[in-house]
Amino acid sequence: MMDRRTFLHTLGLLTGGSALSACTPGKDRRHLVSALVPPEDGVVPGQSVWHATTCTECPAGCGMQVRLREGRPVKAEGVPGHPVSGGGLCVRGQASLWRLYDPRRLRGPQVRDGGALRAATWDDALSRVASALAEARGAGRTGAYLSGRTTGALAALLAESAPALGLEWLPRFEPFSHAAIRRANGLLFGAPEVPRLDAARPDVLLTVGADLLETFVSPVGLAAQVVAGPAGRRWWHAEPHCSLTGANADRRLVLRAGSEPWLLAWLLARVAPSARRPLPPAVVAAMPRPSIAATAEATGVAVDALEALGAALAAAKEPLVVAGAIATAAEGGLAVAGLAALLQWTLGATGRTVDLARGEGYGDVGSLLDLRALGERLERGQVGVLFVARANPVRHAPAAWRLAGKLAGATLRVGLGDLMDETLREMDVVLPLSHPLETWEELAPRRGLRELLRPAAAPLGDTRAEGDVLLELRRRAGETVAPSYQERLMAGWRARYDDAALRAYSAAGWAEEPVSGPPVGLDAGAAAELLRGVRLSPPKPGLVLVLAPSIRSFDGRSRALQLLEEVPDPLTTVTYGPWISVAPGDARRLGVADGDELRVTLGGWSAELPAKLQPGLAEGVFVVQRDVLPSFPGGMDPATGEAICALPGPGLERTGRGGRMPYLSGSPSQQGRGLIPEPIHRKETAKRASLYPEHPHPEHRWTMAIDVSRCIGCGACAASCYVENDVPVTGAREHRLGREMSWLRIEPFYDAAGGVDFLPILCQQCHAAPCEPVCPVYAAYHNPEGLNVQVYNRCIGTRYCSNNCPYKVRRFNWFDPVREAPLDLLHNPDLSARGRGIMEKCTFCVQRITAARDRAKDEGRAVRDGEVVPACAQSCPTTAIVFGDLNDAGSRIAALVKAPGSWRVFEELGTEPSVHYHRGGGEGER
Amino acid sequence: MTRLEFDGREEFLARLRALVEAGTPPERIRLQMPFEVAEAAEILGERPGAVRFFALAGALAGFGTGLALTIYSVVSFPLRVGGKPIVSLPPFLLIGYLLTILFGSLGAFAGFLLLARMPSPRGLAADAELADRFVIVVEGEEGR
Amino acid sequence: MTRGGVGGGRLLVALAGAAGGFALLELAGVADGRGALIVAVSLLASVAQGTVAAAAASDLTGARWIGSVRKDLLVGARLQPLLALLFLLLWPRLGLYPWAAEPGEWLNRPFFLARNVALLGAVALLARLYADRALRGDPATKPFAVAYLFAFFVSQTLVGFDWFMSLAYPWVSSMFAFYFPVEAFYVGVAVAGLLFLARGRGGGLGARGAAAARDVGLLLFGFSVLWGGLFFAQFLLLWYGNLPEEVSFITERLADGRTRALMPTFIAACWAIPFFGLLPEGAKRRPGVVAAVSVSVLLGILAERLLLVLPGTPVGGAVLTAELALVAGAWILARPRADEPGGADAAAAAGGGK
Amino acid sequence: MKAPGPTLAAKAGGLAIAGWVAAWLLALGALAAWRGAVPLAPAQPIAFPHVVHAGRLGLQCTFCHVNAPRSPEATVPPLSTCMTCHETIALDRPEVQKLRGYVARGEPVTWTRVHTLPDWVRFTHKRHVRAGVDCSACHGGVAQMARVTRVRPLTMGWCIGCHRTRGAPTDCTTCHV
Amino acid sequence: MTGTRVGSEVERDVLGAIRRPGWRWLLGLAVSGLLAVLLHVLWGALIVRGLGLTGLNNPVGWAVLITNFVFWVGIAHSGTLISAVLFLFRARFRTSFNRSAEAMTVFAILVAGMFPLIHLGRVWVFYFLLPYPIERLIWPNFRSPLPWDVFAVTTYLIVSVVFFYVGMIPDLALARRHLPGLRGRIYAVLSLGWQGTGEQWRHYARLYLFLAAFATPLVASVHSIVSWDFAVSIVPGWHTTIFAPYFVAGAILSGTAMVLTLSIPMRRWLGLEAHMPIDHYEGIAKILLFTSLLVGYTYVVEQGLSLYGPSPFERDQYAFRAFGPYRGLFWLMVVCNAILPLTLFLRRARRSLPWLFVLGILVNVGMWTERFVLIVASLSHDFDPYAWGTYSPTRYEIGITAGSFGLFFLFFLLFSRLLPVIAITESKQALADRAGEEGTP
Repeated sequence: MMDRRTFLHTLGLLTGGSALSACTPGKDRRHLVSALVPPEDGVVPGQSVWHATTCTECPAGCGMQVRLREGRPVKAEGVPGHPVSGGGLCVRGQASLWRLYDPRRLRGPQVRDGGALRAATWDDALSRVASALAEARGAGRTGAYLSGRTTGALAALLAESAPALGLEWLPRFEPFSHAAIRRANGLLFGAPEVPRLDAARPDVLLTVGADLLETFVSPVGLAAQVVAGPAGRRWWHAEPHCSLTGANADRRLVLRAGSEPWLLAWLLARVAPSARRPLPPAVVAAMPRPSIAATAEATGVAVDALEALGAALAAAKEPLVVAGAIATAAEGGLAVAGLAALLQWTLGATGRTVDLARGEGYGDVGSLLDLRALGERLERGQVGVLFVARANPVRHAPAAWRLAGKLAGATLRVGLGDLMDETLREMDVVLPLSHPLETWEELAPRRGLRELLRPAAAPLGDTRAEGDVLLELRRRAGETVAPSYQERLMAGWRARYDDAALRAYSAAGWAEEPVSGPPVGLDAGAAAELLRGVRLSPPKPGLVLVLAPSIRSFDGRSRALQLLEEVPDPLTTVTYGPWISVAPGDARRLGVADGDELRVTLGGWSAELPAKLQPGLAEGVFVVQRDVLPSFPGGMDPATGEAICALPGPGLERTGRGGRMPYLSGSPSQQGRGLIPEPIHRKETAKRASLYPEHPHPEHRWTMAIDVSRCIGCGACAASCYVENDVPVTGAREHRLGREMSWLRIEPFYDAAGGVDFLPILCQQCHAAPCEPVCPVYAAYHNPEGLNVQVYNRCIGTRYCSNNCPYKVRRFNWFDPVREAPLDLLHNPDLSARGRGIMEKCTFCVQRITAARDRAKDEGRAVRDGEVVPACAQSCPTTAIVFGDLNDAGSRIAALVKAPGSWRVFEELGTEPSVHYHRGGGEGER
Repeated sequence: MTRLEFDGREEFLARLRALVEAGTPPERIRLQMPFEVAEAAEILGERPGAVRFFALAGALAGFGTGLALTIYSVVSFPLRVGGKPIVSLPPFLLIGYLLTILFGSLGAFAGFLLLARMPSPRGLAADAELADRFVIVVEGEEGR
Repeated sequence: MTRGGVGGGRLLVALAGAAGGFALLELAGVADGRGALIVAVSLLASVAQGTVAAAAASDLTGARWIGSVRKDLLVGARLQPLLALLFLLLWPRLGLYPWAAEPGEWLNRPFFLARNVALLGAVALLARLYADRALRGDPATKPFAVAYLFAFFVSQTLVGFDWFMSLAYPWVSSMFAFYFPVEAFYVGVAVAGLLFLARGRGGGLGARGAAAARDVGLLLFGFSVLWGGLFFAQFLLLWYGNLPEEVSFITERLADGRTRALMPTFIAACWAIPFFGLLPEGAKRRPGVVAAVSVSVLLGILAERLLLVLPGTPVGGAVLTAELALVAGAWILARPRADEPGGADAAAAAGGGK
Repeated sequence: MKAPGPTLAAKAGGLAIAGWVAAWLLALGALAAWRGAVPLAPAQPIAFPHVVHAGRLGLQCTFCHVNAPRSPEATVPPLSTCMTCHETIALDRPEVQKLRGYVARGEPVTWTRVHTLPDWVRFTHKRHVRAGVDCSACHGGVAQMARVTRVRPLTMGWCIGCHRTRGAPTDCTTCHV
Repeated sequence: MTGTRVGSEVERDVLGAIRRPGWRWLLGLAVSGLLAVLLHVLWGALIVRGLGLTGLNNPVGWAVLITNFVFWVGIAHSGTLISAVLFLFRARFRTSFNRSAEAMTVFAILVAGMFPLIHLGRVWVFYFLLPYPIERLIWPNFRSPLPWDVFAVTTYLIVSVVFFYVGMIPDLALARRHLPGLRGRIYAVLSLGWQGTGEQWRHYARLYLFLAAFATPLVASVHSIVSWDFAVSIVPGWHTTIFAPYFVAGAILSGTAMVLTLSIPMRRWLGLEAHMPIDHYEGIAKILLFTSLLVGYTYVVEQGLSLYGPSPFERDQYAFRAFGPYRGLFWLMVVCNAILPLTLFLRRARRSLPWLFVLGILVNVGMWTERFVLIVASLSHDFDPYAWGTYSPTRYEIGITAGSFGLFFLFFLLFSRLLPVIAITESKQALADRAGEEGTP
């Protein structure tokens, strides 16, 4: 048993702590400060520390490492080889730092007196809660504790604290509860769980509705797996609208909304006979057998497409069918989930690529059914003190339920959260929670995985960890409990780990434990029962409004973060504000153009949204991202408790209002300009005519290769770039004027067939850059390492370079970039600040190149291949971006550039870019 | 010392021609004219002035300066732009050309001031006379 | 329409002879003659159209220098009908053009031939109309001069775009629209410079002659600057943009030994020699110098035309010389007799406007 | 004929032109002023005599400025470093008493920078110290200074000059962005 | 002085003009003065707040401000053209206009010169543009067209001023005699004590000839260089070799148009009808017609060539101009610059001052639009379709544009009162020549 100090040191508390005692004031150039005591050992002012921790922007629990400078987190990145994420970090993960520094974060407790919430001290707030709890206990009214998905140490604490405080810990509330899937698996296999998928192995993959790349269970990990699929892998995706996942599938089947059961039922009947795991007779007997014609009719999918799909699945060595999200969030969602589960079973996926034993640990998550139950109990006045933590039920409950009103039924309403939202607004006591980067925590996002969270910054406001709140309440209730949540956690670890194990845990930020689950077996009776329950009714004709999840804000919890609005939606390039995606055909019919406002009505519910044309969309389908709606218009599927997200028969009419709308793409098509040459062939490899002499790159020649087949357009790279390079975030007004500042953008190009290609465009670091010679002051020039350098302090702002850049990747500071405190603390000290009138752009994260060279010099060696990783490449969940030194013949980049089919954009202009694009070929290990 | 004044150009020229043919040494003849009369100079057989040499010198100096400046600037701090050679003559010639013209014109102007003795204190004097008519002044012995 | 004073016979002989000679050279299958025709005809076009253009322009601006040689310059008008004829001979040669393989709306054999012949014909006609009036000393010359100049400009533009630029399809340089007319004008003035020498020998130079010669010298000098400017402007933009498609035009010519040699030659002949040769005051006054410069200019233009044609297309030296000889011969034959009207006096009447 | 015109015209004209020119001169003057320099030898909260410590006592620079060889920022020492000696030494000196006052109050000392570079210059002490550049190359003979004074121009031209003579990199990215 | 002597009435009228201010003049001075102030105020705002106040964006990095720069440099061109080129061609009608045209040139360059500064993102470091190595050891990039501009415009300014001044020396000497008191002294000093001796005239003639000889190629090169600001780039619609002659022609077109716009009212209000005869206006009209033909010709060539090659970039760009959101401006420019001037083929139109005046204004509207379309359309529709965008100016840009006109007219109004607006001495000479010719049979 090690002594306390080494113990803490192992956990990095001291380095963390040193970060907390911010030593040198970052940007003050006028003064120097002599602190009283030197910083703890291991900390050198002016040099950064990396902390392994965990991302909490969604329940997936991807690994995240945070870079600390002068005691503040300045960058978040993925943890290579992490079991959940595989090493990437999504756009929301990047934005989690914006949550930390968000100016609108709750800085202190608030208590309602009279009508309004007003600031209060923790003591006031807590004593008020404590007394309310006491009263309730006296009156024999049990309270309720409603929280978002909670795992690991906090779950344990809650489980023990709730009863102690006379509270019932309700099933967790998650808008994306995957209830149907869990229900189906419960019925069929006795395992009410969201299975852990392995999307890397299948050679034939069919996803029905499940948006693997956006919000489904663990998007980053699944994305990494999907792109890593075996050669010749075919991936079908079936859905009524056009999601990012659909756009990236090898083939997208446009399914009439509500016809999913048909497709799956037909497939089951098609593959069951020849399946490697035959179904029991009873099941076979109960199996619905729609004709292919009827199926085609109902689903709107062509017969030959069905044939091809069926044949492929039947013939596949490693087939996988996944249904979820939109597909199960509908009437008959249970049937869809059940059929899918049976397909998984009979195709032999269950137990191989579908792991129920080591599931995603959603067992304790409830559904809208539980929320409705709560509502009823509240109405009946059976609830004492109501806690709502890290959840926004008011926002996500069907609008028709009027949940907000019902909350009044509780004796006291206590909300815990970090940003004011529809639910907290209804509370009597609002307790501000510390950001996960300000507290100690341990999560278990899936069975058998523990993840460490540790403080990276001193709390910016008067906030507390949820655990500390609970402990304090129990203390006030007269219990003797751990002095602090941190102590409690550490006690746990000290008990669990020895020195070495703890070191490993602390270094990695996660630890896996063996999980033994019983091999699942199919309950034939239940299966037959379920199949008999399948109703194959023809889907309702007419328009349909699809409430899609959003890759940028998940279920809406990340919507408050401005960075996520600055980064465009991958498919429409809309940045700020809500919109409704309209198919070009419908647009013509309705006579709307981009930005014209539409009034959408569903029964009594209505909303006004600007329209945005989306070429990939099927006519009659309108898409709204559910998190942008003021309230949830859909209903609930009583069978599963899933929210219904495909709503038939919306009313649509022009309001006559409209105007310029903040979206970034000037054209959805390539206009036949071959940015992505099709078919891809190396265009004329012979040296291009030039009047200039070759110029040497003696030491390095930095080069980037981007695999467009791996790029899924998720925008993680762009977000990462924003944070790494302090790219100004300018807001809706500037975006409407066409003044976005992103150094790296992903251009979606639709082809005639509605397919989408994603082309990441950043500064191409041309070797004969048109932007350089026109700069009158050498602010732009070509350095010996092949970088197209922009010297900000030399720039006088003629904007000539931008005019002459064929890729239009240069960004001009139209105003002084301002960041409202405390966001101004999120600043990369390795970069010089750019004021108004300065042109800025990507330089392959030159600060990282410099840092790597510095490191190499200290260690007296050359820079290694793969040592320099630009922010974009680091975050890319699918490792589509490879960066390196072309002079190093052995490097990966050298191989990729030589690979056949590698091309450069606008090669015919002779700009000789350093960014090479290719489709496939590169194997994406980090 | 005789002073003859004329209103018209033609009679002025006629008289001048007559004077010269009569053998009056040109260097003894001083003229004043309200505007330029090229023939007068011809009659007096004067060579075109030396202004052109100033112009030429200025022009050459300008071209030299232009090339020197541009080439020195890139050699002293070589920076590669757009793959262009460090010493890119085409643009530099342009600078040379412009300075040729600038220095040439200034040279010519300076030359003029020098040769025409301007600014001339005599001319600046309050009572300085300015020809609003043609004047021939023959210095030395009485003209007939 | 009058015979324009000239013994129609001699003119007919000249035209027929030249046409026949060309036809013989081109059609009687002298194998390697392929590029020569374009060069020769384009030169003839510049000479014949340029001289008349020079005359017309000087009539419009009322410049005096033209007087003594005006009549000789207008000979160009008589030779112009030849152009349309000779151009027809290009029909079998159109295979030279890269676009001939896959023709477009603008670049296809019939239209190509049709528009050029038609235009050459039109210019010839206008030239005739103008020349007759000019020689007659008709006071109403100016409208025809203007009309001719306009047609001349368009025609020379087509010479640039169609005859030469499309040899390097899809290479484009819009500058040709100014470059070729200016060159033709340059050629016209150069011819005038030569004529002065000839006249000078014949004692035709009047009292005004010296001054006129100086004016021609000045004009040549001015044109050398203008030409140099246009050339530099074009080169600078290609060099600066360095677009592979554009600079390939230059790199090809740098790669080919013959054309590489021609480059300095024609730049020197069209710019350096005239510029520095005529810079000194006195030089402009000496008909000899002026004539020498004129020759250099004509040779320079010839060199440049070769440069434009050569890399893609072989040019038979013998054929070219022969054809140039024919052009020269035709000119000599078409020259007016001294007693024909249209001398200086008429010029004074027609020209000399404000 | 003595019309008021000419004088009026002249006045108006003179005013307009003079005003225009004046505006430009003012603008340029303001610009020059705005680029004004920082003081060469500012007063410090504690008159720390380098001449005593670095000079007479002969302490190495890195004895106190420990981070110079290992970090971009040399940093000034924490007060605890001073107190290692001044717990016992020279307690009677007024400046030392000031120092002890700060420590007693638990208040950090805020010095005024003498050698400061603009935000857009990325200077790293580590590389320069490890390359064997003597501190005095940029800071002058601090060991002889009672009050630290900036004796080097610290302009880009000055840096480049040294970089050239020492064959150090002169690529812009060495110090900028 | 008596009216008997050749040209003495020119002297009287022109110098007399200096004396009478008149309410129109004062009103004009006030209005243009206010506009000039507005210009500087708005510029101040741009400096303090940032160029975001303009409508500029990504991809349209240049628009109205640069349009104004090109426009005013263009205006500056007629001056030297009329003075130098026509001098070399010995065109008589020059004498009526050369003085005011030269003044116009100088003022236009002053105004034009402000715009590159106004449009800088960080004008407070404009000195990076000047070739001095102080404290940084780093020079401007002479491979960039902008330093060419710096050199071209300053050269042009200096040479024009010299030309303007030299041409005025004898007249200043005259003015000195006509104006008593302080102003007389000032003119005396300005005239450098000119007395018109044979010596002085001889060198003066040479100097003037050389200045003309230098200025003539300068005129061509300055606007060529301005055109290369665009043409050296690779932006479709900018990168085309014809630009130099095209811009020069356009510049002269707009310049002569401005001469008409200014001199026709001046002639009237200063009562100089006698000395600015219609014949001379006809000469100017011919130049205008000629250059307009060249410009129109270029329009045809450019639009035509865009269809010539296989590359989509050029084709789309020129289609975009003619039929895109800027089509209105495009056709306006075609009508004003290439069609309306054709009326000047009619002698009556050439000799009708009202029409010339109107036409002058219309042509300048057209020329301004031309630059705007050329700059904005090309930028808003270049290579990468994703980056396409559109631009529309804001109050600030409009105000600054108006202000630039104010500043220009302010200068010109002052000139029209403070200096002889017609080259007196040359007019005398011209009159004498005419008299001489009529004399000879």
